[in-house]
Amino acid sequence: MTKTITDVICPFCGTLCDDVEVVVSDDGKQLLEVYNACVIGTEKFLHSQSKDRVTRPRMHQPDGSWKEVSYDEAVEYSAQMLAKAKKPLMFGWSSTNCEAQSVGNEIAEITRACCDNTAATCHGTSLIAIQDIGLPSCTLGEIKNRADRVIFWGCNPAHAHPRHMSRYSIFPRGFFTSKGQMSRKMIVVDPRVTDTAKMADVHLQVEQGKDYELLDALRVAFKGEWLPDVVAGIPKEKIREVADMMKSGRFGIIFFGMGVTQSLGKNHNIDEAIAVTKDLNEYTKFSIMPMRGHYNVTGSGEVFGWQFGFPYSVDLTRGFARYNPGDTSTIDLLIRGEIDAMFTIGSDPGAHFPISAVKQFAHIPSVCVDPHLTPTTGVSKLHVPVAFNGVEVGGNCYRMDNVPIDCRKVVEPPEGMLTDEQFLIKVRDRVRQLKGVA
Amino acid sequence: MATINVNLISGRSIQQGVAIEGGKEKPAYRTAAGIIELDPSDFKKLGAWKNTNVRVTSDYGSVVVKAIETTQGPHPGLGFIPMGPWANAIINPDTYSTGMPTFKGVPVKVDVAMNEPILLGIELVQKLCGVK
Amino acid sequence: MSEYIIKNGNVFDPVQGIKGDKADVAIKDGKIVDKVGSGAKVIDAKGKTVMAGAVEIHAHIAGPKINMGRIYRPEDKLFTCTPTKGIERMGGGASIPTTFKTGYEYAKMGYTTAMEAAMPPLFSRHVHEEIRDTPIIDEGAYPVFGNNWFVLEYLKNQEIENTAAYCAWLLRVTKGYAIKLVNPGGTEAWAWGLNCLSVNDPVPYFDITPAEIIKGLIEANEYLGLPHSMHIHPNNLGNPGCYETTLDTLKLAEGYKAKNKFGREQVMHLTHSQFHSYGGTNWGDFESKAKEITDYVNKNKNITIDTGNVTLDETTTMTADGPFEHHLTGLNNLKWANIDVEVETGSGVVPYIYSPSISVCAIQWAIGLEIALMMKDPMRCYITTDHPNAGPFTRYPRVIKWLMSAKAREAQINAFKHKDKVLSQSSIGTLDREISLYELAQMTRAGPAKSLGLSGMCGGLKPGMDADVAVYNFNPDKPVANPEEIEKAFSRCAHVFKSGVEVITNGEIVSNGNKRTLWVNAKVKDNPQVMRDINEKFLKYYSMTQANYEALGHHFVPNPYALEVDATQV
Amino acid sequence: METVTITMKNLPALYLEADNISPDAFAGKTAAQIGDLHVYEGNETWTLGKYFEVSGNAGATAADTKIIVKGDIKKVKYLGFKMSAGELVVEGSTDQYAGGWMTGGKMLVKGNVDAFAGTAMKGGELTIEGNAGNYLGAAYRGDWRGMKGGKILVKGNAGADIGMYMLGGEMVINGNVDVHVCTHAEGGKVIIKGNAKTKIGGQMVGGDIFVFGTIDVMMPGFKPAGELELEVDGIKAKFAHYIGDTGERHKKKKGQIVYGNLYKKI
Repeated sequence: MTKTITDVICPFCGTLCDDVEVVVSDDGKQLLEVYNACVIGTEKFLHSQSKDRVTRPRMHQPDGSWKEVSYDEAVEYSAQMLAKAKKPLMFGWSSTNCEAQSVGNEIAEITRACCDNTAATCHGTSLIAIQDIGLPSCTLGEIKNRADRVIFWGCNPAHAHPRHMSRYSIFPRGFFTSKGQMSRKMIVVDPRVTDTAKMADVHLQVEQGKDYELLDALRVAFKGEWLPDVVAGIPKEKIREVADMMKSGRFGIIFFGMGVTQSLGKNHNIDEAIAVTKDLNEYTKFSIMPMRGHYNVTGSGEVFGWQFGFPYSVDLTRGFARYNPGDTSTIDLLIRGEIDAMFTIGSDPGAHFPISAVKQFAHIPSVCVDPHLTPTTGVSKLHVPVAFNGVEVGGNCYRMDNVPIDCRKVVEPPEGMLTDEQFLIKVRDRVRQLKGVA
Repeated sequence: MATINVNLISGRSIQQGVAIEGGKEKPAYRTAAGIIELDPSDFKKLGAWKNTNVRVTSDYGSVVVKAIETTQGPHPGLGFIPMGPWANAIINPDTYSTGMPTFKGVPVKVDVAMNEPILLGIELVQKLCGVK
Repeated sequence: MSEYIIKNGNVFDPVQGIKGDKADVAIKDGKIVDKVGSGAKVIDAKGKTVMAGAVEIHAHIAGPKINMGRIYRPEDKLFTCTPTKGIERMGGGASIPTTFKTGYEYAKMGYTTAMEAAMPPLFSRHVHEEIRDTPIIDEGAYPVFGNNWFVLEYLKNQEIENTAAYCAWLLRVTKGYAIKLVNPGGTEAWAWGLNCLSVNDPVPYFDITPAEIIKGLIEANEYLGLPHSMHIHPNNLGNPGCYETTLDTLKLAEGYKAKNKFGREQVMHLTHSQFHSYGGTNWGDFESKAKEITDYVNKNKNITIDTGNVTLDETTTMTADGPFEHHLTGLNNLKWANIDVEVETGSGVVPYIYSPSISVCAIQWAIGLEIALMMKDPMRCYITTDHPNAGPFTRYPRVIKWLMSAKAREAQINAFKHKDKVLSQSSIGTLDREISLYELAQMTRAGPAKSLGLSGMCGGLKPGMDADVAVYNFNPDKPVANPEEIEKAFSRCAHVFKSGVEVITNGEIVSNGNKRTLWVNAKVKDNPQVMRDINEKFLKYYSMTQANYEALGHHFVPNPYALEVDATQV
Repeated sequence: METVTITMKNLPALYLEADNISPDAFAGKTAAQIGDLHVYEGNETWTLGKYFEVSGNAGATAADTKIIVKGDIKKVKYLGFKMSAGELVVEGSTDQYAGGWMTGGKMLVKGNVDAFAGTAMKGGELTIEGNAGNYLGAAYRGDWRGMKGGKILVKGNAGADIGMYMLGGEMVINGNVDVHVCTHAEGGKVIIKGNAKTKIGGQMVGGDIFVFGTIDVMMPGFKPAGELELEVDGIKAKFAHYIGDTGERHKKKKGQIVYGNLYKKI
């Protein structure tokens, strides 16, 4: 006898699909089948069941071997490391729930740490741009119900957010979009002919790293001003045609991704894209939205926001919150050698940071809290495996459009395993003792 | 066999997405992300068959990956390595004081390295960091 | 719980009609009591002012647009962040403080209850997470209804019972407190880049007018008999000449009478009326219509208002009135955030600088004060800054100074660059009224508590009420030599008790209190049609499932306090 | 004018935040009192004397105080933070925020500076004999009020994002600059004696940029507006004039639209 759990939230990407169905054994210990999720989400649920999973903390030995330790020993090492460090960095938070993030922030406050989330290497530059000129945006349901112009700029949902187009942006039939994809014009801007680009009505194959110029050219075209013959590899006639196509819509949306946030221009690419959106609101209704990667990177930004006032790259070392990417941002802190202890949770910097940054934390005291084996656990002194968020423990998360959704627990974690929040609470209480605070 | 210069970008692919959830210690991760996608025209310039091991070198490092023909082309002169340790061994870490490394738009050199092994993800990072 | 007795203070309590007489206030088990045992801790309030904890009826302090403001304004925190201090968490932010600073600042000024003025239902989990992380003060949140598709469709056919059933359902699943309207119809129009600037502009597609929405929601509110009345931010906010739209809106309440068990008498609360009392045809001949608005409200007893005083600061405007924020960014060209919310509402955020050297800002300052000074009944006019729209709530002591001292007003008027324009476009210069401490207690305690249907619980010092008490270093028997003394005294309390717990001593946080989340649990007859409509909308038009929308567990609202309403017999 | 010389004696393990090393903080203090001022290494607070040898007393006011900083101060941040008067001479290279938020006085760095030098500067003179990093004379994150006044001279090269949101004042770069010059600028003057890369003047609504060397790629928003003879920083030359960023929204003065100006030597 098995039971089916409905309305399950998929803890992979910022699309945060909440219509997944999971079949579990009736003792609730085994996850058997997954429906409605994309191939990545399905893998995420099923891999949580793998037999070779590490279920107890492990200390890295000098000879490269691992020694199993108890959670209490892991708590002690983590607390001592954080309490002793001059400038500890608590990084990650994007694959854990907001409850755990809150406890983490308390620890950071007590130990006067730097804290940052994975926006550092995905949409950090978007946040800088938003701070410069704002963000006219909307929820994903608005796009489903109204959008007749959909632009994907430097993002490839076919690969990175597999169900995005079917749930929200291209195919769904909404209140004012009863013809579904027929009622929408799809524009893709990408230097490659991506699988997303292949579906588009218009594909602008921009020269890599020239998005800023192309976006500026669009704004010039809106105003009917002079343009050079070719901008970023696109002839001016084409630019004017696309500009008119955007203006002529009733409700438009620009989705953007790593293609613009990580290329030359960085925050200014987003800045200009937001300016394009702002301009278009003089003629019609337009919105813009970052395609957030980790399923709860947005939530981490929100929690940092209401507790410290800044969305990421927060430096608490002076006892109060400070923020300035370039100074307080993880990559710069690491590469500049400003950090003397690294606590990683809900992220894999080992795989996704430039190697010069990874080398820095590979040689200082380090803890990695992660259910998986990763390059980060591979170079950390202590690996603390925990229950899978969104599978073995619930908790609140924020979708890419900032909509909060409470994740569901579908199966029990292996006997005796702690969740992120439970482990962090133990560390927090020990750190309080070590620092002698109430 | 020649050396070619391409502009490197890194990013998500669905195979890489599946592989990281399937386990980064597994060979499947290397198969998904230990690759560089090149345009057919660049294969000609390189004078190599599809699916040969190549060494990709930038100002910031060097790594061996498998060269495969792009499925999201044509993009002559552009190379794509999925996000992961292989790409990050050679991308430009300069953040221009924005906190964001330059993951996309790194000039790299590609040579055939037929007999050089492609390391597993965790191995690669441990080796580059000098950690056992 | 420990016992306290606050001795020999000058007590001001409109609930009991105490006007500054020396009296003792006894506290036991979280309540005000007649007397306590000899073991009670004695607080000497000799030469001090004692009032109930203040009640904030309208502020934007928790939720998506506030956090957008925090996130996109690092410059609002530059060099202003405060360190951890004992049990006090670190804080930051001038116009949009972090949640911790928000709770502490309210408490330090003697506030113990505050209402978040606009909760987008889809974001209720976010709002409640921030409320949970705001220490000390009791909080509730008003979900917005004025642009909600269910409401528009039901009211198009005057289906009051269905509207009421839907409102009850939404209040329950979002743990909301009251029915809030923001630019009714206008924000839905904004989804197409349009607006509704009068109560008769039809809403695109839905073919209904703001007037019909407003009347319908007053009726639904009274059908249910909710603690608070329909709470409205009318159409056409902030434009020269908007006072006419405001009067048209107020007239819609005519003939309606409050039906509820909470002692509430009004059927409409007009919020931040300063922004709705503008005359003139452009920013050049911009003038005050505070007299026209207050004359009407003085005559019509079924309406309450709050002021929305401009404090002349750099601040961050934020409202569910999406089209207004777009209009504003066009005026000052500063960064603009917009959040349209599917099926329900929208909102916008733009920084704004109320500069004393700009005549319009100075006139706005005058209008806010005129309204408070022209309202005859302080029980129906409450002090707000529509935080953070007209200024941060941390400026209340300054607003109180201006209201209590004509001398302070005169000093400010003389400091304006365009003094003559202020005097010619408003009548602030002719008003010599000075608000008394008793009237202040009405405008910040008894009044808002009554309007919210909380008069039995807070806003007064009657035995049996919650022991929310504020003690100010202000001696009513001594003449005020310098108005600055008023601002200083009301900035930091000598003592504050929240539900019987001492949370402030000499202006410092001594406890994080026992904060509660106030919400309204309204029961109606089973209504299968409305439940079917809800299921259908979630299947077709929402981007999340109904089951996940309704999930709002204990971890969001750890300490709830429900006001029970039974409309099953209607 | 009194001179205080401070010399690094104990290097910090990480980085040092020394926002107290400015004529304003030193004013009216003896060498001993200066040694007691706070500096911060990570989350630890120490005295300036722990790291620096202090000799000489400060003047009564910032205006008559001169500070000379010696030794290896590559890992010291916030030198000259918010300084309003007096002199600060840095004999070597220093880290981020050199002269940040300064409003007056003279600051001279004989080596290089890292990012955020002269952030939101209001007045005074900041001279850098080596190279400057990114965000030189730029606004703080999120703020639309950048450099308002004063003068910055860089004898070497400068990094990316110089003069972002610039409102006034003058910046002279003798060498080359990286991408993004004067983004969102509304005023002020930037003179680049060397070469500029791409994305120069993006979203500019006012102010002047002069480039004596090359520009890799012009922004599409800058349209040609003829040629003219000009004397810039004492040098007479012929310039091609471009106005922009035409994509951006522009203010009007007396009915005339105000644009940013980009002058390129030909």
